[in-house]
Amino acid sequence: MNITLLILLPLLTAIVILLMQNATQVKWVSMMGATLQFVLAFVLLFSFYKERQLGNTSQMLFELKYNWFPSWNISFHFGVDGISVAMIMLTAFVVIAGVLVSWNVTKMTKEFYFLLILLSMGAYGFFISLDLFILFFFLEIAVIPKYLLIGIWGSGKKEYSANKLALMLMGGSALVLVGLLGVYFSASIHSFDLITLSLLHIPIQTQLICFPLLFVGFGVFTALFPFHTWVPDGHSSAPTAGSMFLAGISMKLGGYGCLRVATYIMPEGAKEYASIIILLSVIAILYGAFATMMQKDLKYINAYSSVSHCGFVILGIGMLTKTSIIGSVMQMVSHGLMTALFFAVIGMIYERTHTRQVSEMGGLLKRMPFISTVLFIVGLCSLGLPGLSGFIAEMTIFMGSWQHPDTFRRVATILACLSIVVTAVYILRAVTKISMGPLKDEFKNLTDATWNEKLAALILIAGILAIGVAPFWFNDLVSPGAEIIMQKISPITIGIK
Amino acid sequence: MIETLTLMKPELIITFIIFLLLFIKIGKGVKSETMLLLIQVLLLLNFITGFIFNSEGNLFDGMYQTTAMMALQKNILSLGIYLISLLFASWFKKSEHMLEFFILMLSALLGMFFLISSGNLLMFFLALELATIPVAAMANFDLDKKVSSEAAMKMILSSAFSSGILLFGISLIYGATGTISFTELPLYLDGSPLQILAFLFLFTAFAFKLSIVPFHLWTADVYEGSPIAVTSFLSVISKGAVTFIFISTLYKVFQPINEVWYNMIMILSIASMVIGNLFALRQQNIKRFIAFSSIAQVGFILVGISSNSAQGISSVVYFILIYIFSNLAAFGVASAISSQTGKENINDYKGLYQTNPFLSLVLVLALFSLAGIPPTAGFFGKLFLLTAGASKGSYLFITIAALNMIISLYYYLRIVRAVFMEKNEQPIEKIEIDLSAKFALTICAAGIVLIGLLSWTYDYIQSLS
Amino acid sequence: MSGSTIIFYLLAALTLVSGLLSVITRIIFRAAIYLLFSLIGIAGIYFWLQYEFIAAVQIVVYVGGIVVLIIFSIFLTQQAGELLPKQKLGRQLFSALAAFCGLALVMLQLVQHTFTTTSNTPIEPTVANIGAQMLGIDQNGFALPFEVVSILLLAALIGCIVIALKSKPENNL
Amino acid sequence: MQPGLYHILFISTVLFFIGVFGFFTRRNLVTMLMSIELILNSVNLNFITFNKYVWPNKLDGLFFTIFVIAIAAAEAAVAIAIIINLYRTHQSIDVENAEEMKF
Amino acid sequence: MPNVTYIALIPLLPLAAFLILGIFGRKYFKNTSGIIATALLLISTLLAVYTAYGYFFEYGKVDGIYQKLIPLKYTWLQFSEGVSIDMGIIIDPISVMMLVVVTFISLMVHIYSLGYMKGDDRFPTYYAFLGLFTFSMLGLIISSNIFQIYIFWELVGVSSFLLIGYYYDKPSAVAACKKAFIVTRFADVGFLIGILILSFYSNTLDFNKLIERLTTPESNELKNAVAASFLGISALTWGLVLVFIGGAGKSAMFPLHIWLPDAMEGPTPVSALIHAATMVVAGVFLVARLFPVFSISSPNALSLVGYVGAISALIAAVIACTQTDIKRVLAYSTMSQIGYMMFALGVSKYGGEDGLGYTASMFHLFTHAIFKALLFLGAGAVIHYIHSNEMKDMGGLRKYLPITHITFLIACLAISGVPPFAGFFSKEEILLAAYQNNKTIYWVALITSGLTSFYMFRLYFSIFWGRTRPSSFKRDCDEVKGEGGFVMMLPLVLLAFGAATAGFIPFGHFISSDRITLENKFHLMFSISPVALGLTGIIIAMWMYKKENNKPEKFAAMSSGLYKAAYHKFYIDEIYIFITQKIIFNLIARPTAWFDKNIVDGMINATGEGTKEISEKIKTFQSGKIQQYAICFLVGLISLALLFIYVWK
Repeated sequence: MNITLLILLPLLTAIVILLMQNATQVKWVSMMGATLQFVLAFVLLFSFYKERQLGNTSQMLFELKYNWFPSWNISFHFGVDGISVAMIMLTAFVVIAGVLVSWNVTKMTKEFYFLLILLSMGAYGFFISLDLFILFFFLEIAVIPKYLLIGIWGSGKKEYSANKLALMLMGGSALVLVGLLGVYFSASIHSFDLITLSLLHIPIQTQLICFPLLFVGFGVFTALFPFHTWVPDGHSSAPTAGSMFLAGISMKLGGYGCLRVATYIMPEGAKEYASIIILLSVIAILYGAFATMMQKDLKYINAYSSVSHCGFVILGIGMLTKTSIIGSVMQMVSHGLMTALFFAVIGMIYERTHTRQVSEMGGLLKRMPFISTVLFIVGLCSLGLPGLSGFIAEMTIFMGSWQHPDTFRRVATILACLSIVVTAVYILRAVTKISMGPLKDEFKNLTDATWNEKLAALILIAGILAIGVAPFWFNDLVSPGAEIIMQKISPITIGIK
Repeated sequence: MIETLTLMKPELIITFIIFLLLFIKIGKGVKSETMLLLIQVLLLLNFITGFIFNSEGNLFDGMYQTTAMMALQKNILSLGIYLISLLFASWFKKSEHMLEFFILMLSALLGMFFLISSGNLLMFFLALELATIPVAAMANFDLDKKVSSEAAMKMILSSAFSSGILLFGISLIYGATGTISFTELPLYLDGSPLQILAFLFLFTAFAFKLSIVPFHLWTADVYEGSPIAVTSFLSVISKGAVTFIFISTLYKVFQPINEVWYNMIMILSIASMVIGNLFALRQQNIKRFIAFSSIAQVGFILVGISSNSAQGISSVVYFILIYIFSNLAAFGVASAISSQTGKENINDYKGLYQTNPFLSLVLVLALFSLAGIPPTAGFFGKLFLLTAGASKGSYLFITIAALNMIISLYYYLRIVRAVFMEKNEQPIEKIEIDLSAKFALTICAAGIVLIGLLSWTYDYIQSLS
Repeated sequence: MSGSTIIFYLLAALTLVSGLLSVITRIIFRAAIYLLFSLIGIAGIYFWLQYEFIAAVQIVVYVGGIVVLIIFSIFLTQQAGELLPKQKLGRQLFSALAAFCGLALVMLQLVQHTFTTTSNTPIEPTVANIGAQMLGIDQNGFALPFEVVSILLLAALIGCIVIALKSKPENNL
Repeated sequence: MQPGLYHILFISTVLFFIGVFGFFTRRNLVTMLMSIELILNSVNLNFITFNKYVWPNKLDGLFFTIFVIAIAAAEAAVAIAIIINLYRTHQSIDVENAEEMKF
Repeated sequence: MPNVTYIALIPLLPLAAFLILGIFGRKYFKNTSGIIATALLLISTLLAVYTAYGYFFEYGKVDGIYQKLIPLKYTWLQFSEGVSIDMGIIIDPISVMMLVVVTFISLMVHIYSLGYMKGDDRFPTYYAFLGLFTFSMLGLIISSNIFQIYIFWELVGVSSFLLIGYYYDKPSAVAACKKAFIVTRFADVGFLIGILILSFYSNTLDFNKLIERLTTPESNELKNAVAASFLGISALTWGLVLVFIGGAGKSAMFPLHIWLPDAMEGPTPVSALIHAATMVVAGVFLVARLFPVFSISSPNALSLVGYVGAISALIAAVIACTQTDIKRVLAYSTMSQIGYMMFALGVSKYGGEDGLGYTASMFHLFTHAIFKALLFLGAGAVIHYIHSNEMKDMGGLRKYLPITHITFLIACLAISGVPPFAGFFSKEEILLAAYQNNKTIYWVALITSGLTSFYMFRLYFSIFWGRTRPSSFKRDCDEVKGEGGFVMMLPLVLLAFGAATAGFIPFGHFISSDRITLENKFHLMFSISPVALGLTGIIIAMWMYKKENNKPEKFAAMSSGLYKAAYHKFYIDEIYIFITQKIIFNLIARPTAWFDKNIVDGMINATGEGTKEISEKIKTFQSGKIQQYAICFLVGLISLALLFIYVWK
């Protein structure tokens, strides 16, 4: 299949949205666009499997290359491997759910959906790019819609949050840019092409400079400690779909970048800085978890827990074993689905109760069994219940991390393991407080989820269960991609069993 | 003779237009709308003829030289002038000295053409003055406004001062090398202290015209006080022209001492970005704001220039092309608003999107382009500048440049925030925009979106440099 | 010490002293006159250097043109005899310091530099030579700059007319 | 001692910085203009000197001087026009009164 | 070996019940959900019994050894070469035994709940949760992979959480379910890390391979695992101890037992199923599953198991003597009995007669499941009748609840170890094993045994004898139809039958540490002392509680310190609260949040503010004075000149 469709389709949808006259039309057009994206993602998945089954073992499938800026050696080079397919699936899931839960947006509907779809385009483009320039291009495309989504449709101190988010993310991408330029000029062929670069040897001095630049740059996107502070503010101020996209998709851009760009093309750098990465990620995991315990606002809870969960992504990458890398991809997808669902539920609750303070809620299970059940599911997924995706991802990361006999990594793994207790504590506190206990008087007349909300939740739950119950297909999908990354790393990684 | 005509075609056409306007002025009695239309058509023709009958060569013993690249640069400036004639139509129509204004502007343009084509220091100096003195007069064209005359005064005095310094530098160079020809100069440059000193004196003139920190101080005041058309002329056309000659002078004439100027440019580039950004942060007046932001932009241009390679030239030219569209779009919107409401304060822009979606979108597009956000062309422009600059391998320099993009993003977003997010009790009412202005804004918007995505524009420039 | 040397030093003294006085005197009219003397001194140096043509141009354009223009503008804008406002002492000191540093720097470089004199045959700066080159378009011709300057003067003229000759004095403020 | 290149260069440089000093300290716009004229004249002197003593084979310096004089005239004219206009709007040609725009 | 893949149906049927009732129950099966779930479970039970029959009597034994059969195995998640989570079924004596126990008890509870939960709002949800639990528990039992067991381990945890919190509008229930989940979760982290350690050294997650590799003395895996050490303890021991911590959490061993008494907030049938008969013995099961490794490769870890078990048994028994909530008494009794099972394992050795403890532990697990379920269901009948859990609201109920009374009595006798009831036989074996191997534990066990019969009969007499308290139940209970009808009584009777007769099963014949048949030997002389002690306990209880009197108060006053401490559960809850609230919450979480808000975020904000501040500071450069601009110009020029001429050549 032609994977540029993944970019063209959202683009087309966005253009059509601009031409629409009223809000209803806009909604349906975006719904249709999102559905088509969803279908397309599945088509991609199945054709990917088919290709692989037919014995196509090339690193990237469906490769396409058009020259763009030949003088800089920049080209539209697209292609997917299992990791990208996984991320594309995630995006498609989150997009359709995001469109569904935003059904009630009344303020500037057209612009809202336009930005949502634009954001999805950025994400798809990012995940299929094999040219680092294009990748960077799409990375930045995805930033400004977020700014506007938060700033216009957000709540609370939205302007502050929007600014903070945009500036920190742009700061991250500035570092990425410098790193990319360093790589571009240090390789023997000046190229942005990922595949070309992966075949070249990048001098170690460059790696030592550029790896941290790239890793921290992408790390800002994925809430690397201590650059995570945009996460709580950004998420809490964003409108529901905004938070979903932010946490579900855009934080994953960073993780994907750390893995696919930083680690893949600069394995020596990765190895050199592994301890620091692990340290930071463990700090993020525990620190995020403990900070979550103190939060009172639901969105803050989820945002801080995202910091903690995304720490696992980084941990998995930092551990540099095949299993841990697979785990980290799984964690990205899992966290994307889960946190999107969590934000969707928070949005639903907020729309009804008009509060996000956990302490002001109680007993919602009685009036909103569906929403509360979803809340339970998402909470359980977050705390890593088997059968849901979070468990699979975390366990894979732990198993992968543990493969190092080195004590430092062992200790890091154990500390990371401990976070699942803390997670259980804050998730249960929040979930039980909200949905259990006596029903408050002011909530006597609340209604349960509407069709669109139910559909959105069910789609995301389906994704969570698909990974949680049957992880093997996912593992098979991601594993060859991780294998290739490992082949680049393993010759120089010492001490991995 | 024919050769002279074709080689000097751009200058001759401009001269022709100047004299045509002069005769019309003497004849008098034409309505200003018709007049403006005529001028716009003439400028469009000028722009179009820039594409045809281009040839390369030297005239007057190398005093005048032209290449395809120079023709392109001139054409970029012609395009800018054409857009200016469209964008500020309402201001022109109100002004009673429209013809004089255009005569002056075209003289300045002629000066810039000669500047680009100059082949020795004398031509360079004269062209620079021709490109400056009329602009100072133009800055005073809001005759009744105090700020306008203040701006004109600041401009003429400081540029005279800078010319003095420039001339002193030229005289030293002349004394040390015995030549003023660009082709001979590199043969005699050996980097002796006196030459470096002379070069610095010369360099500061460029720095002054380009508003490079610390020679930038006049910029903001002049931009703020001048009529908006002049401000945009200064910030786009002048800056573009001077950048073009600056880069070719550095690369060709001062190539023997490139280590000196590389370091110098690095320092000044960082200074310009930082200071420009820091000042832009706190500006309320939109013109003044753009002035400081353009200082920061110059810092970026310097990054590209520092690369000392063909990529450097093409990325700079490409950036200027994009910069013309972006900055003119921003000025166009600002002018549309200020000419109808007199509001130039950023706070007045609050809630603009509710009443003027078209203007807001163009403005935001322009700001995004200036900030370097994809998919606008500014992204590519800035990125290529940085890429060109990075070829020297100075990570610190590039990192500082890249981080400065964040500060600049902050203040560009401030306007975006005002336009889209903040509430206003009395937003600016619906503004009627001239058809021509609307057309020009649309062209700008299209340019902002397309130039980046259509990669052949860059490749074309690259093929010339 | 020959007579020409004495004349030179006299001219130098005239130029510098009146130049200095022109920037420090507090009576504006005197400043203009000192400027005039200084310019004449420079013209004298041109004569001394045997560049008669340029000396003549100097006297005609500067003394006959620019200084008159300046005096004219002084009459327009200033009540004669009024003392010029004094600049702050700090500014004066700092300016003097900066100027002196610049002077020292430039002089140091000039003195340390050995100018390599050309050995080619000199061209006499006669009026005929100058005129031929001024309008020549081939080697050593300066026709193009001449044209450029003419356009510049035209533009300056138009600019001056528009700015200085305001048509609606009632809007004056 | 026969006066030569360095003597005249000294004169011109000193004159240049006298002009610069004047430009820095004079508050009256017309006197500032006069300082500019001093600066330009010092440059002219430079050109002529170099032409005479160092590069007599061509007349580049001399022509430079001629053109600088022309430019100086044009510049002065425009500057004076502007100053006069400023005087009309501000009722003063003190530079300290024309600093409405700052920061 | 015949095709026994149908075993997969045993857990899947309850899962089906969960899914059907969970998704459609509220809409379509409002009233019939109980029947559906029970019917599905009945099939499971029959299949389980059929399997047990087939395994024990037909194909299980080859050459005198019961085989570990793996009829089904799918790779579920491949981590690396050789290390994968497999979803499989292992069939060996203990799993078959557990299959029977779990399905049977669960079936009883299902039937019982038809009456007990009748009319409840969330009837379908209740059965759905029961289905989920049964599925998870069965999955846990038949796990062939240590990670698989962890998965189901977590799932039983969550179903327990859901069922404890079933009455979700009761704040105490909410608190209890949270507590149960978090405490067991904490222990599970230990389990998880233990798995990581074991899997790393054995390079497999498969039980069979793991046990084989870690028990073969010449294998490299074992050598590595023993050689690597941390804090002077070998990695293998660490791994096993951590795994045991997981088991201890689930099995409510001291000091991780605090969740169990609170878990009684759930519906009583749930307590019977989960917190008495099945889930809480998962820890014992886990240790039994890994018993060869414990026993052969790390006796230290095993003795830790023994001591923890013994301490838990004693402490729980002491606390049970002082509690007044009948379900809490039963909860502590459960803890105490599990302690028995645990230390029975701890004192056992691998193979032959020395492995008696293992057999005894499993035997006790089996009998305990029956009589403890019976006790809970009986207590449930009482509570159902009285609508209270407190002993002081009860008394003299034997007249009102005759069947319950009889069955309860049987259960009490069983737990007290009075022959010939089931508990007698299993406890006897445990004591014997302890006597043979570890005298300390033996004495502790003996005392506990006396205490057990005391508190059980204290309970029994308080409920069924003494003065009736009409005020407490006449008011709203007299209209309730007696003992809850057939559906509630049938399980009681069946279980009572089991409690009375299960002891005669020759358990060693089926289950032993090395899976070779063990001949049952009965030591009459040895059993005198525990039985005597038990009877003494009964008599004291009768003396104190049969008639209403003030002896208990006196007695309590006499031993005030101990009594008070025991009544307050030895303040363990308070210690936990101190640690969680004061230390973790106030000393870690709060400072973390503060740090984040003020330092990390503050730094980011300060960058922004600082930039603004600087921009405000330097604004004077742009003074509007053109002369100043020119000075800057010149100064800039001069500095650049100095820099490039003299400094940076």
